[in-house]
Amino acid sequence: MPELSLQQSLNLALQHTCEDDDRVLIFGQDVGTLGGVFRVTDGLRDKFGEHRVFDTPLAESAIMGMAVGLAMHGWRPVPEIQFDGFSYPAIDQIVNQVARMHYRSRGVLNMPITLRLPSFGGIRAPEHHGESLEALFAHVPGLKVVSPSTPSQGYHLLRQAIADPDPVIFMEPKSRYWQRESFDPTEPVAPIPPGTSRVVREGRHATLIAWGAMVARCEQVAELAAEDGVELEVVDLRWLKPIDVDGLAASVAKTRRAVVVHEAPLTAGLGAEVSALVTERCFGDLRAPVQRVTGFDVPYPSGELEDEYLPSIDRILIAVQTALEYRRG
Amino acid sequence: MPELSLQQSLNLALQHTCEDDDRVLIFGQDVGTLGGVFRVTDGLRDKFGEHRVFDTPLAESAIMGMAVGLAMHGWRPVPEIQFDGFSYPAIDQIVNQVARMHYRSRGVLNMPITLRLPSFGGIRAPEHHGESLEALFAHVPGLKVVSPSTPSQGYHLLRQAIADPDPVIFMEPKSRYWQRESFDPTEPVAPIPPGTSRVVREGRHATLIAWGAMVARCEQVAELAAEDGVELEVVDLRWLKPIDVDGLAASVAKTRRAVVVHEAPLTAGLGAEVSALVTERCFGDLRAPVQRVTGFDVPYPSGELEDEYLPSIDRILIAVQTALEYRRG
Amino acid sequence: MDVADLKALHRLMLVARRLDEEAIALQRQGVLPAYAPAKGQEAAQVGSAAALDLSRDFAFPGYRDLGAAVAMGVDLVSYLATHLNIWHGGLYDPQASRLAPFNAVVGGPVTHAVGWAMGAKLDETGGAAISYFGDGSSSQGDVHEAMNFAGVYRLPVVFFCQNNGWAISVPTDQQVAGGSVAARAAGYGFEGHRVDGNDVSAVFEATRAALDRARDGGGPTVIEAMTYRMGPHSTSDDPGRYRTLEDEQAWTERDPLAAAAKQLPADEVAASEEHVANVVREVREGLLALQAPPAEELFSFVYREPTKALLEQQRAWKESLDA
Amino acid sequence: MDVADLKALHRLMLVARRLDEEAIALQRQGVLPAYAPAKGQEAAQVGSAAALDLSRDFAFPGYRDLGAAVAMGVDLVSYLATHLNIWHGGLYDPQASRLAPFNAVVGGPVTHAVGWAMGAKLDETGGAAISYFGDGSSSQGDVHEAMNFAGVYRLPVVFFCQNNGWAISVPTDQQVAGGSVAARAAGYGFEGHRVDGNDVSAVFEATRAALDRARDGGGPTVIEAMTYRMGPHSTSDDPGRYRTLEDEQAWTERDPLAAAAKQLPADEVAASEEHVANVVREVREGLLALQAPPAEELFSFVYREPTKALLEQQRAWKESLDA
Ligand SMILES: Cc1ncc(C[n+]2csc(CCOP(=O)(O)OP(=O)(O)O)c2C)c(N)n1
Ligand SMILES: Cc1ncc(C[n+]2csc(CCOP(=O)(O)OP(=O)(O)O)c2C)c(N)n1
Ligand SMILES: [Mg+2]
Ligand SMILES: [Mg+2]
Repeated sequence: MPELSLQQSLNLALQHTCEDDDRVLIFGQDVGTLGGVFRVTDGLRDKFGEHRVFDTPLAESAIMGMAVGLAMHGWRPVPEIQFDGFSYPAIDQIVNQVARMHYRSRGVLNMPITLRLPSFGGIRAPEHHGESLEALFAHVPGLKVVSPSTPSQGYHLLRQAIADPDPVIFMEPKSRYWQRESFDPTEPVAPIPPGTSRVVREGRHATLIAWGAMVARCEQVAELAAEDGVELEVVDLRWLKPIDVDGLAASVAKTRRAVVVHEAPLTAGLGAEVSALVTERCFGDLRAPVQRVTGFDVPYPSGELEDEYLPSIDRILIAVQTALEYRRG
Repeated sequence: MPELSLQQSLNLALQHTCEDDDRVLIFGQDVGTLGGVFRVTDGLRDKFGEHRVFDTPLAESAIMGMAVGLAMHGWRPVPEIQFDGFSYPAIDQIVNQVARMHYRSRGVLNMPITLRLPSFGGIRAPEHHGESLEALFAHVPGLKVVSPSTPSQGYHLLRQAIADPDPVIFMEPKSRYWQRESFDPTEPVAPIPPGTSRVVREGRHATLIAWGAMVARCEQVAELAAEDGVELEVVDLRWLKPIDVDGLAASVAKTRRAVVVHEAPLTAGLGAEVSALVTERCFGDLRAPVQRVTGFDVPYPSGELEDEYLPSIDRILIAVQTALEYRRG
Repeated sequence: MDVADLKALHRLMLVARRLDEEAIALQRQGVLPAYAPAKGQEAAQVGSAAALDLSRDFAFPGYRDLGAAVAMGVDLVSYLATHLNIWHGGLYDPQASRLAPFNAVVGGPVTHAVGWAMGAKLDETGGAAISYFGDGSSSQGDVHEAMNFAGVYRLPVVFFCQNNGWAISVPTDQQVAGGSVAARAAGYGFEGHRVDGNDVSAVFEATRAALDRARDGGGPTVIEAMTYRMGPHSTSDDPGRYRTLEDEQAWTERDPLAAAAKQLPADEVAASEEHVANVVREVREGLLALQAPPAEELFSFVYREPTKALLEQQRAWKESLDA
Repeated sequence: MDVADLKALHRLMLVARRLDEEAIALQRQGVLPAYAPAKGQEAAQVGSAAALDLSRDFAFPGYRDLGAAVAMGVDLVSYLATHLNIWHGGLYDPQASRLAPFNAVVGGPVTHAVGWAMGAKLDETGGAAISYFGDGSSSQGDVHEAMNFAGVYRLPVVFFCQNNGWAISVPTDQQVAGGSVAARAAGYGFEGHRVDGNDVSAVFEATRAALDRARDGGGPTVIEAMTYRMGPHSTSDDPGRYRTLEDEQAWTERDPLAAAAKQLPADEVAASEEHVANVVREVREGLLALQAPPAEELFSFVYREPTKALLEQQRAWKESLDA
């Protein structure tokens, strides 16, 4: 069984998808000759030709606008925007066009666009290279949003996203690109449809809910907590829109406590949605308010301050403790 | 005492601000000669000259980028973007530049920019003219966000926003532009600093939390509920970033039930943040989960479907009833 | 149409004009909530759209392109349904009509034409795209990005700018630095031409030439059709606030419809008027008969299949109706 | 500098070059986490920035403009602090330095220069703005919007494009339709000039002329400085994946620093090397001595005054440190 990094598994998913579906087009800044700044598209141009895998000029809005036009002509575009923070110039196209063209045309024009977006922080990169935009995307009707936490999840979710008939924002946790896992991507698996989450570790005292790179961090926390006899369930939310509210409710009905963890700033982050949903569904079960451990309400900082910004193991543990010790009124 | 519409009171606020501070500049599409498509800047160019009140070419990103440069030169820009949905092309400038320049420069460069944004729905307008972007803006560190619900609030909040040293997104509820109120804008009032809310109507059975045009709707609901002996407290949240969590907590500690109402789609809307904050602060007091009555997770629809989309009196009343009748597990 | 057939072009322009008048009347009668008049721009719209080969080309309109819809044979009741507040994009089938949905974002759809043109090139269909936008829209970053992409890939696309002198209240000289949108083309290494946008044959010829060049791999073209918005920006606009009657008067003398009619025998024009009156009556009746969409449609078309969350919201909404 | 003083310009270029080399060395030694080399672009950067009048002009850099910072006398330790991961915008005072904070959004800051220029014009300071951007950045919508605004208002701004042949792996001919950024200026009704970006005197003269014209109300200018990025895009880039050694070799022969040195007496060049070695040593020491910001700064500068919510987050964060 091959050992693959997330970067390799995504590369393989793109390769296999291109082999299976000759309407798939891959494009973006530096995705062709260079194979992407993270090498996720490495070798694809040579395999599939420069008509199917190509570089674009440096303009994110046109990249997404071009995807709309290509989709209208029956292609299945898989554009890349090079870094999270540079999707802002394309937000108008994403919100006002990509997400609405199917609706606007009353279902006539399909938009099977998968936007690959290297996302989140943790790699001590320059400004605008560590942003978390999931709350923005999840708020937009017509979009689906997904983020893988492991190489095998990456492989299968990317294939699922590209196969999806609707636009999907595929948020790749760049701090996990080089993380490795042994799995056989050719082995058939059940589909991972939008709106399904994944219990990564079972537990009964509280549920940790996370996505992207924070899943691994929560697993570490669960490991540490287990040493003290605290059994934490870890849920990889994975699909950030639609959210698997049934899955979350099932876990919290059991554990009666939940902590949601993300990198984005606290205020109006997706943690608020998770908190509201879980509370709406599990109010009677909950023994404590859902805790949020998130980035702070500050711009994503420079590398030296990054570890202070990101949810730390200690901050998550404190939140777990708060939830466990909570007494009503 | 003059009777003023919201449109007039905002116009007056701009006029008085320009008189008091000759560094204030007003610009945007059609704000000069025409006086704005909603006439909010009517007459200002004639009063203050075309150097201080001027039309721009049709490009939202440059309007906000120009505001950044003007602020760096010591001006106090008050740009307008013509409609909510057309702020998306400017989001990159707003998030990556306006909101960060003070931070990036370690406090050297002030960004006292007030973006006036005719917002929200309810006027049967074309596509992109009925959007609610508060959740997006509230998520961005460095921005403040405010929305007035009445003419007098409009006057004072706009003056407060322009006087604020930080960038403020000023969301004008366009369906309320023609609503009138008798008040004397020259009468001195206490400042309305960021992070303060306003109890519009007192009550003890549940708290309705709203902003913009939904405040008036909630007041109607409270009126109706009172006929059945249900006393609803109505809070005009007003500052959407920062949020007055203490004010909300004080109200909910009393009423023990809360319903948040907004026009934006449900998922990852600002109602989720309000719900999470209130639950975090008032978990022991709450007798029911915070209810959310919002727009649906669909694109803002065409006029014929608008009334079905917006939170109706019935939907709010049902949520109140749900909260009142809620029995834990 | 193979060559500029003035009689046919005139008749299409007449449909656009009379329908525009009818729409304004319907707005005054409270049938249409609002409308964006196209009066004065019929030659630009009809002349360019008539040059398309509907078996393989595709057009990307804005919100003021009734004449293009007329020339393309789009179902006009379905087209005008957007102004009836029935559906933002219109009710016509964009794929069958070869006309993208009504689009109110100024600048945004221009990049779609470029993407579509690339799709056509990759599929080797010989199809070309035409993108409609205004002088005001030319200021948008998206228009630049679109032109640059089209130039880099040499795509079969025509950038058709209707320079009607105004973007709401802002005149072209305060909008377009340098004064000419066509002149921008040189900076992207492709052709740009100004045409008299009120001369329907000239517009037809210029567009046909650009489409042919596009098909032959000659790359994109900017056509700047110089015209005038004779009416208000929309039915809620008051042009008296920003332009003079003399200004308007000067352009009345250059009315594109009158210019075309002058070149035709009077009896042909009269026959066309008669024909068009029938068309307009039918459209009017169609509009008056058009039903508002069932309220359930609020939840339709967001995704190919509705999500569980949406179904749940729909259920709650239905319940609230019974309350 | 009043006229192109080649000796002074050469010395500034030398500082930039040696510091660039030092930064790459520091990156290899693990001191700097990453760096974006400016090698090859010193003449473009130094020549243009030296033409500024620092008592009234202002520059808007990107992320690869070390030479401009050198020529403007910006504190170089503070400038390089951004690459030390200490503060994104750099530690220098942008107001005092007349250099906007380090900006990593390609295209975005170009509109700031336009706004600043309008501010200067309104205040009648006689100041002009210069905006630095690359061939790749020219594709961004913001650059078009900025040029159009500048043209409409005839603002005192110089659009200084360093066409260094590459945007990471994408060569200019796949980036800039038409091939020339300077040629775009005509479409906005103002002047655009190509200069040999490796000839420091030519760059100085062209920039000085553009600034003077700007001050005199002559409007904006595009200067396209033709140059070459001799190093990798960044220290994590591998140019071998997209360009040949021969390509690089050809440009080595046009090294702007060598070209300037050739025109100077050998002893002057040697004296400069000595002087520069000291400068570089000092900067290196300064960088090594630079302390990481106190962790509390995580919560600083978001607003003029921290919000209650931020203070509360800071409190919780402090508590977590003690846990
Ligand atoms: C991105 C965007 N910004 C603003 C608007 C509001 N708006 C609608 S039409 C218009 C003027 C457009 O002028 P032009 O492109 O010349 O077209 P015309 O109306 O003259 O046909 C404006 C500002 C919009 N629709 N889209
Ligand atoms: C808006 C935006 N998109 C993408 C990037 C990622 N990026 C950084 S530099 C670069 C290439 C820039 O090329 P050019 O403008 O020619 O400048 P050069 O690197 O050659 O100095 C890219 C794509 C970015 N910084 N900003
Ligand atoms: Mg126009
Ligand atoms: Mg370059």
